[in-house]
Amino acid sequence: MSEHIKSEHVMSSKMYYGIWAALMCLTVVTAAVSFVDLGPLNTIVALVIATFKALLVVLFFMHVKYTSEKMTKAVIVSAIFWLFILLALSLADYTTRLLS
Amino acid sequence: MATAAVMAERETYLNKEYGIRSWLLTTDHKRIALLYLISITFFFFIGGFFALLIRLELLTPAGDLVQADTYNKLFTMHGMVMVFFFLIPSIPAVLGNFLVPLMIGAKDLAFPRINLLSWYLYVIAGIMMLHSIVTGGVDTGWTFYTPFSTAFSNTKVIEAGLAIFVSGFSSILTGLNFVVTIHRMRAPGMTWSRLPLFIWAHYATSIIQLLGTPVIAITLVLVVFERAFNLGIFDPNRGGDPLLFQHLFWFYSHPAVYIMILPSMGVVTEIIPCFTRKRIFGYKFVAASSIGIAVLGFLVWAHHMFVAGISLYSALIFSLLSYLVAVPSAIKVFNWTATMYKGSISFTTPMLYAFGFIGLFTMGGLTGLFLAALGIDVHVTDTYFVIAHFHYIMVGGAVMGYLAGMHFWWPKISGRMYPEWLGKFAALIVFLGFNLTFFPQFLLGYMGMPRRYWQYPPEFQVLNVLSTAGSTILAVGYILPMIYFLWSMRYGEPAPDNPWGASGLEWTTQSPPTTFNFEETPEVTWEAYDYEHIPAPEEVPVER
Amino acid sequence: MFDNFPLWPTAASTGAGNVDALYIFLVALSSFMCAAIFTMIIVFALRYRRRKGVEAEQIEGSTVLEITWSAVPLFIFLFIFVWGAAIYFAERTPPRGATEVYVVAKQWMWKLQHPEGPREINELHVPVGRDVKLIMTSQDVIHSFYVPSFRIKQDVLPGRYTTAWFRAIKPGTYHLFCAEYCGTMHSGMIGQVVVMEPNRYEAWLSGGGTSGSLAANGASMFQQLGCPTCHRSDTQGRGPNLVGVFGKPVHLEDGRTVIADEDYIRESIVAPAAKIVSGFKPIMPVFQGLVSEEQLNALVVYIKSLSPPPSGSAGQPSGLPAGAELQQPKE
Amino acid sequence: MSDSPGAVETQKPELLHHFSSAEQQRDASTFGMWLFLATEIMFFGGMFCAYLIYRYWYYNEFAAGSRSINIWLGTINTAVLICSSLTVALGVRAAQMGKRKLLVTLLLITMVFGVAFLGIKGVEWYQKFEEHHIPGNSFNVDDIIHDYPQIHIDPQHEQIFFSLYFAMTGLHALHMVIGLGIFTFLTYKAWKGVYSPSYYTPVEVGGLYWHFVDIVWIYLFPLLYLIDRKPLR
Repeated sequence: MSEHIKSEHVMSSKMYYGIWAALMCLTVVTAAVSFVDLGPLNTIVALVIATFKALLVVLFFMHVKYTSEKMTKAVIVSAIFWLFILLALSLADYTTRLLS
Repeated sequence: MATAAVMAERETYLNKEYGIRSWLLTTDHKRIALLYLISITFFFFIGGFFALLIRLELLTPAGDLVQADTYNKLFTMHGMVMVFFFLIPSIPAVLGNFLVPLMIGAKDLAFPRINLLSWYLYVIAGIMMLHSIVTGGVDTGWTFYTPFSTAFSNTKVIEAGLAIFVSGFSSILTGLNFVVTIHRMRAPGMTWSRLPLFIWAHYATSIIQLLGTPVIAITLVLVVFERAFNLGIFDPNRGGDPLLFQHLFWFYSHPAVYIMILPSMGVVTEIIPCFTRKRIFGYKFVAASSIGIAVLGFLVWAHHMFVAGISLYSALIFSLLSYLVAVPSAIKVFNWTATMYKGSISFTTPMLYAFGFIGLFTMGGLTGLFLAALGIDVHVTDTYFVIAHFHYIMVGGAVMGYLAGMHFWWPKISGRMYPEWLGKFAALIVFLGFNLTFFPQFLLGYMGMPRRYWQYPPEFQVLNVLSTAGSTILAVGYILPMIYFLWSMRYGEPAPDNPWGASGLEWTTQSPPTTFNFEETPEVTWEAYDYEHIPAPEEVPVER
Repeated sequence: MFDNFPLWPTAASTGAGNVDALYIFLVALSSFMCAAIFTMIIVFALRYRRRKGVEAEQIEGSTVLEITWSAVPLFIFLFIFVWGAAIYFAERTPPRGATEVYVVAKQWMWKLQHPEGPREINELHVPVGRDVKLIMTSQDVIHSFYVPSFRIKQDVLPGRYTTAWFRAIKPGTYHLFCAEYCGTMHSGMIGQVVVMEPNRYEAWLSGGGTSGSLAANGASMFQQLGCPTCHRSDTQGRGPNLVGVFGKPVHLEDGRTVIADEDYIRESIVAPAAKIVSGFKPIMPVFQGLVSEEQLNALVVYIKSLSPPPSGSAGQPSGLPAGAELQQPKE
Repeated sequence: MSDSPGAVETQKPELLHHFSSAEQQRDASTFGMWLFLATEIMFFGGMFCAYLIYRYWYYNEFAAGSRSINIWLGTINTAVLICSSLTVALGVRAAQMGKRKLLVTLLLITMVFGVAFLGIKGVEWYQKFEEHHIPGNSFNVDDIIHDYPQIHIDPQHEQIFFSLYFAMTGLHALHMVIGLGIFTFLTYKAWKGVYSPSYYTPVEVGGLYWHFVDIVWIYLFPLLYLIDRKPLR
């Protein structure tokens, strides 16, 4: 069970405040950008910002960046992969219905 | 077996504490397994009772035994009870619960209290289901297809949906417990490549439970919302799409078949090496095929929808992917067969069930090829061909595996031996009864008899009579083991610690085990299925 | 050749033989696989049964064997896939010029209407040798149109059309089943398909109490509902001119282009504002609930009849002058 | 924190019998929570799938429905949740360092943010209630149709948007309520001094759950509130 030893990383509170500030800024940015007409890019920008925010939360607030535990990352990746399966294969039906 | 006297005095998980509280508040995985055993057996006989009524109704072409509405409720509740309250918890929650910690050399599952919680959730769900049955039943089919379930049925859809929602949580928590336990609680030396394949199968099963079950949970929540608040998410008359419901439903319900069959495969993979006295042929491939089935099983769901109105192109994709998932199943069958080559084979009850499993699963799997072939699926889907196919997998496969496992580990669970000749007799009855019940249904299906028919054209009668006759034989075959298992608990010969001369850590501890499973944490230094170094039982009867 | 085989539904359509051929192939393949595996198991079980003094021989496994018995089945599976897909493709692609029969399913009844006019309930008469395309919709829940002898099955959904087609090759009376569970009398939602020689079919047609062709019924509905007030056959209407619209691309107000197929016309009647034709206002009333499924079918057929059959260059060029609208049934 | 595995443990009360070390127990708990969060992703995933498909079909209705939701309340709520995530993260840090009072304070502040979120959510829902935008028998979107004469809005399709809006925000709010329950328990235990630098797993695991609920909202916010806010042509 030696694989289970890990040191707990205590992050500095400055780091937490920094992440928090970034998240707040991104929230304002995403709300503001939605009022600008970028065509189909609006959705993409909104989702990219959301994903970036989620990454900040996962990596820092949830300590994934500092964990020595490989399984955590594996769990996250597989959950996202399965979600992708659900969305992609469902859409495979919906996007091709009009073709036939 | 001269150890009987010694056995009687040993402290075991069964006699450590007495009283109802010591059972209802236990966190011992072995006691929880027994709680599950009792509850799923109860539901198995309820579901079986519905099945017999269905078969009796179909004895004649006319709808003469029960009313049409009653018949519709019978097949609906047969499906719901058997799928969600028997098959899905069957092997994982009973044998898995009992054996996963024992096999990996742990004292318990990682989260014993969550384990107990999952049993209570199951019981709550079961009570809700029973309540919905006695207060009127459900008539949507276990598939809950919209808009019938949301806007047309006037039965207890909401309550049954919520019951399945709650039972889903029970299933998720069991899977979660297994994954964490297998990752974190293995005894020293129990590396991934030394794990029994039963554990690999349960690991794969748990992945499906974790990632599939929440999808049906949310789908049923949306159905309940739609019905309760008059929404239109899945109702085409209100802008919704019934096919979306079907996509979400089958995203879970197709992999759910693998929740039922994978643990059975795991059981059979333990039994065959034991009674051939051999290492399993191709350990790595059998292990990998379990994971392969779990992953590929998620990519094929829409093959239930080839005539439902999905696009031609997605039907092609899903048909192709369906064939991929057949490959790992084939690998398993070939490896089991190859394991027997140059073995030293004995014909015990568990082995007979394992033979039965391979035969019936092979037939179930091969008929799956018919259904994945688009052109044939159009003709046979929603007919008795499908009924026969999935009963070959779910009853011929999963239930045979479950019975095989119950017989194999019963000495460990109860500390008693069952009467071997009765066991063999029952195995034979089950096999014959099963084939007589379900094989005629393949023929009925290709002839065109649709499923869920209360009455049918007279030319289908002969085959239906055969099927009904088979079902009564099958019922006897299922009642027999229950009787002699109960009998053996009191009168059976005390079981030695390792009656079969089997490998695996569970056989190194006493029968039945103590509460903490092992005197001290075992240290594993040997590979799985190390039968070269384990004497067969006649030579050394008890200790390893 | 299987007509007298009691475990086999009659093969009464052009597609049935193809399905049966693949079925026979799969039965043969499965029987062979079962026989091979079961024989091996039985032979091993007997040959290597436990005997005193004979030890099992430990074998690790064999990667070559594993790869073989993964790859070989995979290739066989791919072959089956291609074969099955080819049949499906043919089943899903109605030939041009097929006779179009409209089917409305409801709990628990099939209502069918021929283009020549006759309506039938739970019965469908068709002549031998004619391509028949079924255009189906449901009034309530999901049903499924299943004729075992034709080897066709197609779910029938509320709110949209699904299609199936067949060409009968053998006179006789065949089962029509509902194959998707639809409530109490699901098993009573059965009927028959009567395949007749062409001359007898003509006799049947002329004998039946015909109430005018589907298109004619549609035309009178069109008048009754007051549609021509806006959908004029010139360019002055408040709604698009419907002549020649069917099967053509339609430019919508929101910039999209859709093909004016049955579903589009249907939607334009029941929910007109969903796809507004470019240049028109969403002023058409909603007809949902005001017209029955049968009336809707008649209207769709009528509007289709305003377009020449798909035989080449008869339609208007797509770059029309602004006057000669190629506009939509966005009434 | 560096007990060698297999060594005889001095049995601490918080170490359950079946674990061989505190390390193992801690790892099991966090791993278990991550697995649970994976199931939660799929749970919300089912709704995201429905959302995606109907948004693709009924874009006009989704856009108009989105515009009718109060973006200020949504943005403020996003900020509130982010602040609560910060206090949770700082709380875990306080637990790691054994600062009991700080931990209790931060947990309480988190709960205040959580309640504030639900309160604002309630205000938002109440507005929708007054506008008859709650799906069901009294559903009425004539006001939205009136506001956007230039695009076509089908009331039934609009109802699907609002059905999904309420299902998604409602189930998210339910997760918040459960989170508040967990945090009440954690606060009580922290106040009793149960957690120490060598045992604070429950705080960490509860924190993971809270952050996850925050992440769900991070996606719900653009998907429900920001579909189409650009000026109409």
